Amino acid sequence: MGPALLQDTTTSRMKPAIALEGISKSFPGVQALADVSLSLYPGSVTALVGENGAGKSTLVKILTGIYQPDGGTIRVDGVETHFAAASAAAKAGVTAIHQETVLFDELSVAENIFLGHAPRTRFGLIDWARMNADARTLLERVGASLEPSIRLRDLGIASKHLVAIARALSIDARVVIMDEPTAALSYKEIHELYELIDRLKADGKAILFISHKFDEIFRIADRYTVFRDGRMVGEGLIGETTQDDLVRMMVGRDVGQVFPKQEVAIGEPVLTVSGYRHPTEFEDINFELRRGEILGFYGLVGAGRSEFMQSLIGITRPSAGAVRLDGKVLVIRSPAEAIEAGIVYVPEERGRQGAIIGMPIFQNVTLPSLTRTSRSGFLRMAEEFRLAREYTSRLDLRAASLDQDVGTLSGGNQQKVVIAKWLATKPKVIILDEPTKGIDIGSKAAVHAFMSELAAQGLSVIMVSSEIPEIMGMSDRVIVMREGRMVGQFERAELSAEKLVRAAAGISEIAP
Amino acid sequence: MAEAHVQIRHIPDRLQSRGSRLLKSWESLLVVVALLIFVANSLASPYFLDPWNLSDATFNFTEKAMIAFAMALVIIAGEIDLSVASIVALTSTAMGYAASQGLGTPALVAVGLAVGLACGAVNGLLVTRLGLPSIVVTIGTMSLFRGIAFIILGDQAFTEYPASFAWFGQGYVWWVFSFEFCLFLGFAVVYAVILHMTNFGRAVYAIGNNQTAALFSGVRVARVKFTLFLLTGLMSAVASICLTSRLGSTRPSIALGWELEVVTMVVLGGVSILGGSGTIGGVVLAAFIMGMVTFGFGLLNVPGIVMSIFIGLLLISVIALPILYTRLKRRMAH
Amino acid sequence: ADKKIALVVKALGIGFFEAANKGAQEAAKELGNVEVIYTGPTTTTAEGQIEVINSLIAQKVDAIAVSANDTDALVPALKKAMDRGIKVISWDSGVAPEGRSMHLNPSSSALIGNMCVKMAADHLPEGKGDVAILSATATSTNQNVWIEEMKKVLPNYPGVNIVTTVYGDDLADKSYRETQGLIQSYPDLKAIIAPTSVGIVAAAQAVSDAGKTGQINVTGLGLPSEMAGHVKSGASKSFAIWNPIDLGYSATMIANDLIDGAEAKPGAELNMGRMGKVKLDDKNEGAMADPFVYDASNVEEFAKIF
Amino acid sequence: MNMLLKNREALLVVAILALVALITLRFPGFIAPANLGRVYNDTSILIILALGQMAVILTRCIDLSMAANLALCGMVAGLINVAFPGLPIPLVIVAVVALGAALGSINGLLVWKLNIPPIVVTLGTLTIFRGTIFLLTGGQWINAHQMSAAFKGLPRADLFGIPALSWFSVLIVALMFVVMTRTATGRAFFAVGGNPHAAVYTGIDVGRTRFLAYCLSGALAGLSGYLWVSRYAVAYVDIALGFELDIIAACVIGGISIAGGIGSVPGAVLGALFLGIIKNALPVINISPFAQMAISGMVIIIAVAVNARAERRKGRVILKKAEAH
Ligand SMILES: Nc1ncnc2c1ncn2[C@@H]1O[C@H](COP(=O)(O)OP(=O)(O)OP(=O)(O)O)[C@@H](O)[C@H]1O
Ligand SMILES: Nc1ncnc2c1ncn2[C@@H]1O[C@H](COP(=O)(O)OP(=O)(O)OP(=O)(O)O)[C@@H](O)[C@H]1O
Ligand SMILES: [Mg+2]
Ligand SMILES: [Mg+2]
Repeated sequence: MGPALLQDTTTSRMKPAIALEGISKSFPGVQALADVSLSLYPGSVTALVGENGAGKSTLVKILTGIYQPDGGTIRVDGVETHFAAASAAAKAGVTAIHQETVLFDELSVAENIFLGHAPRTRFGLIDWARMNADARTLLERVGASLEPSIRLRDLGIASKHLVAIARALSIDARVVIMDEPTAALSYKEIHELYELIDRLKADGKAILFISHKFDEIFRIADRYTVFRDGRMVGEGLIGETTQDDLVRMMVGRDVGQVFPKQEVAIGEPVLTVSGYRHPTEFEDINFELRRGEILGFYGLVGAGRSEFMQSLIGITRPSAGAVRLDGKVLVIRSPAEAIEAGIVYVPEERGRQGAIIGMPIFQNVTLPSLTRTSRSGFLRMAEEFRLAREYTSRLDLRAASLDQDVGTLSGGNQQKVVIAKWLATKPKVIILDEPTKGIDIGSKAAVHAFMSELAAQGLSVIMVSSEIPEIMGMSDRVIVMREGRMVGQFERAELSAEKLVRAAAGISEIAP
Repeated sequence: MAEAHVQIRHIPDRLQSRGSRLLKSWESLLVVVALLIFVANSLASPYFLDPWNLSDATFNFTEKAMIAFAMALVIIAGEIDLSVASIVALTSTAMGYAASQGLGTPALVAVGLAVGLACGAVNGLLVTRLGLPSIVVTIGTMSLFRGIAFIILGDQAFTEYPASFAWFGQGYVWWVFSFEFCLFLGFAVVYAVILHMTNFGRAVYAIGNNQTAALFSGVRVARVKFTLFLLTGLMSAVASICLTSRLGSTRPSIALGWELEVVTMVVLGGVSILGGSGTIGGVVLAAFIMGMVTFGFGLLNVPGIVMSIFIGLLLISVIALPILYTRLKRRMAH
Repeated sequence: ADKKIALVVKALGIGFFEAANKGAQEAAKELGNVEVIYTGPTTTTAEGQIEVINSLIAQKVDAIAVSANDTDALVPALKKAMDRGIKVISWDSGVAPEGRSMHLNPSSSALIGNMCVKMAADHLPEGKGDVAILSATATSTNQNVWIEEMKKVLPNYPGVNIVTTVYGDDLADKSYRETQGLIQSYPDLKAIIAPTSVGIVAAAQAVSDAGKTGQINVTGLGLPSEMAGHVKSGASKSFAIWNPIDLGYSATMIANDLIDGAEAKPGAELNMGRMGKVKLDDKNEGAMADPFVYDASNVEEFAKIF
Repeated sequence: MNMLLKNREALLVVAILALVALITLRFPGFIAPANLGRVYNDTSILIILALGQMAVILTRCIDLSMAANLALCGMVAGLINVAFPGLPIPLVIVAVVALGAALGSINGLLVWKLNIPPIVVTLGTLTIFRGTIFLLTGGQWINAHQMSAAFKGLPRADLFGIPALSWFSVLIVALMFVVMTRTATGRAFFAVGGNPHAAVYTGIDVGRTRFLAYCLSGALAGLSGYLWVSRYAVAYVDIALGFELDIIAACVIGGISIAGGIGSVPGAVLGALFLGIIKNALPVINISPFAQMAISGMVIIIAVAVNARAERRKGRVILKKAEAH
């Protein structure tokens, strides 16, 4: 199916505030954007949808002058423009709330909002008093009652996001871009954001809204654009499409076949966690994980799932609670001990905690298994290559050679190396934290298939995920966490998206 | 899942042979530089190509190079130890004190090594237990260790060493090969094996490239780092034994400024100051280069400070030139 | 071929040693067949001197005349030089006897020690008061010997009360700060003896900066060219020094004499050219000449020379 | 008390007061205003240098070449004075400040354009700058009698009972305070060190900001070069040898994080003063000069340990209940 034809009468008569034509951008090994065109109109919200890695954030970075495109043109009010740096885009009236919060922990809230364009006194010096006052006004506009002078590091993730939004509004922009602005916000804050967007629209701003949540796209967007693998594959009016159509455009096939979950007979309990608590991060965690089971952990970003999982492998120390593996009590003080005991954790932040960029693929894979591949402390390269080949080929890794630096691989392939690395330790229990975050659909399927296969072989799997379809497609059972506590448990049979979302968001919080 | 429908693509172990990789490496560049300096020296001074002179020249770098081996590991692991020269001074003072109490040579060596290890342990504990940045910790212990030597010795010197102690710094194993030089070669082999052929060495690289991921992968990061600081302490003690024996006396000011020379040697040897890469072979070559530069200039009676300008320029240019070269190549390609 | 004599100094660039080099070149010209290699480390460290000595051994010089940064640390290197047939003498600041065949003192240590104390005593008001010593590095051989000699003659000067010895490490700023410390800690301080050319200038500067000119007299060993201003301002009433040109000259002459076959043994007399002969004592040491005192009457004249 | 522990500068003030009190117990004269003035005057150069180093450290870099830069600029100031004794001193100062900035810009360019790690760059230029002095002079000293009276007199000149040297540092402190808190460049130093990645998003050129920090530290080193040489009335190759470590120590004691992004002008000034007081006090309270080094070392270690404790993250608070506390 080709791009939907543009039939909107109101916007087609208007001149776009900003128009991209034939934009391309490639990174080593990845064509992130290929010949993409997109126009944003004043007073209109355009939703940009696409799978992970489709190129959405890359487009945002080009629009805001952080990346320079390899080819194509940007027109602002019809005038061809070149954004050499972020400051140039800001000057042209383009502002963005980026996907990652790009703020400064050590600076004050006010300064985070105004860095780079702070109000000046007559002598050209920064006017702190006015800056604080202006910041207060802006924060009120986004519905955050924060003291402008406190340091950002003392805020929670949601407040930080609100600061980022306030920063975007501090520039008197004609184009406002929001890259997954609601990912870390709670229900109440999300609704305030919707209202803010409505106001911006009324002010005649052109808005680009990126989100994976279809309900909010249908709530606020006027138009949509769909990306797949760096190409624009469809655009049109929201009123003239359906959720199913959008998904089909995004994925390029029907969704049913995506999760290859095998039916497995669930065995006896393997891992028992009881009374786990931590003074500030989580409390009252009790559950059992059984042989062959895939146990899903669902929650909103910041719910404390990762913190809890990391306490299981000795990164953070719980203040109370016990873990039993095969009935025996375990005390784990470091990941090394966890690996020895047979519990492994595939971390969520691939770049920081998972892959060791700068080292070859095979050394990455064998690092936790060195005691097995070496003899009395001396390395045996042949043995390492054997182990690395065994596990990477089962995950269908695509690479030129095994002694290639993992940093040169695409994100999905890096993730496969990371998963292979922990599987190679032959664990009893594997904890996967956001295992398919940021990887493409094909790799995702490979990971899911392998996960399923492992469970069938009797391995017990914990899967932390914030993606409802993944949680619903892969889990035998789901535990929902909110604010450091378990707030719900569902068997596969009783799973529904609504139940999960309600539990994760805290039903009582939802306004009628 | 059956292998039947997953098409297995074969990924080769290596694309380049080890040989061709070696040819393109930093070490080959250093070999070229070393050869150039060797030829230049032979042309510049008739005294250069004399086995005894060359043997004497090795004393210019062997002690520093032995410290550099351990320092290379520390830097590859993403840390730094600026207190090494002060450890040399403190261990020498401790040995001097022990000698003044009438201890024999074996006991002196034991005292020296023990004090070196203790200093290393102090650094290691401050870095791993309190989680302080090593650059600051070792700037502090650099003053502290030498300061203790000053408190003990003041304006005095220890000069009464047993006669047999002189062998470490002045003895010859065979013909022109001094004990120090042989020790240097021995340690080069030992450190090359540790770094390139053991699990421990692999852990050092992993920590230097990504400390957090290494921890998650089951590397005992704190333990490895602590061991590395013990090693620099130990090697400083070994260097101190050689130096003290060579000088036959101890003053608190010995080995002043060595820390920067050692770090220069390591960086010149291709170890990334940001951690994560480097080889012992490179450090050995850098030691020879620095030794030959000092000796060559010395034969021409060029003041030491001019040599250090040369080393400084060498340091910056060997790092800058490859960067400029790749940039130029990219520009030509466009 | 030419005889090669190396004049190794504590550090390059110090006025005193530059002057000594002038003398050495004078001697070389006089002898005709001698080449003087003037060298030394750039900082006053023993290790630096050892590297220099190693390269001199490699160049097969005929003699090394060294002013040592450390009495003991140079011994092994110098021994090696002697083993390879190089004549080794020390001058100015000495090396332990095993490391050299003779040592040339610029003057006799006893005379210098006495002179320093006498210069301080001469200008004490009412003939008595507190006196402090500002030395170079704590490890400097000649400084320590002179200070020892000063202490020996104290009974002859009952008015002189030595309160402390501090170390300026031959660094201008450290000497300056140490002097400031002295001025504060000893309100009754009447004189500072600095038997070092770097220290004496810094001390005089600190005294005049503190407004104590006339109250505290800075004396000791210094170069006329560097001290002329302070004598004029009154911060220093008098100071002493031997002629460094003569010292470099004599060291070169002695080295040449040894190359030519003279033997350095107790009682021997070695040739110092225009400076006469030096007689060695039982430790193979000899003194060149008496220290010479400079004050307002003659300092200007000598300031032009060194 | 808790508040105090949280505020690094307040903690340092308390530490300094305690230190002065302790010294005064042993040597009552120390507290005399004239003496404190002298101590401040003596620390002035360290303060100026620490402020320059602070700018560099804030951007996640380090400048090991500051002392060598100082020595070179000081020597050049001396040489200019010897060659043109009549040249007005302000011109000499302008010349060496410019020279210092130019030397700093070499560091900055290597870091910015070639991406060489700062520690390697400044380790190299450290030896090159010092060597250059030797090449310029052949190792010769410039002594007091060769300098003009005006040249030597300026830092000693008395203004309202306080030497001009102290005024120089007061002026620089004020200037740096304004630069660091009220100008875009000053704030960029914090941003670049705090989060280089985010700085790019904010439209700040990370490399250029680092370059500017090096120029600033170079300029201050140049100024210090003149001050040092004129104050001690001597110039030679090795002046301020090893002083770079004192400068960094002052910054560390003053709570400037070596990882960048954290620090303040008052912190750097207090850190320098703390070191200065110790250096000045030890000789007068009869602590052996030989103990001085060990004591400085201890102070540095304790200071980093205390600062690190103050900085240690409490960790994110997820539990709502815990957040209330
Ligand atoms: N700096 C970079 N270097 C290399 N590759 C990159 C870089 N930035 C993005 N990519 C790659 O470009 C592609 C597009 O990434 P982009 O972040 O734009 O995706 P996205 O649509 O925003 O995904 P998500 O929904 O996960 O945010 C991905 O394959 C990604 O790995
Ligand atoms: N206060 C905060 N400041 C900065 N980043 C935060 C904050 N809170 C959470 N984050 C980031 O948000 C992400 C998710 O947080 P966390 O891992 O604690 O929660 P989780 O329940 O495991 O969520 P996830 O669904 O992402 O796994 C992490 O990358 C974390 O760094
Ligand atoms: Mg994105
Ligand atoms: Mg998480």
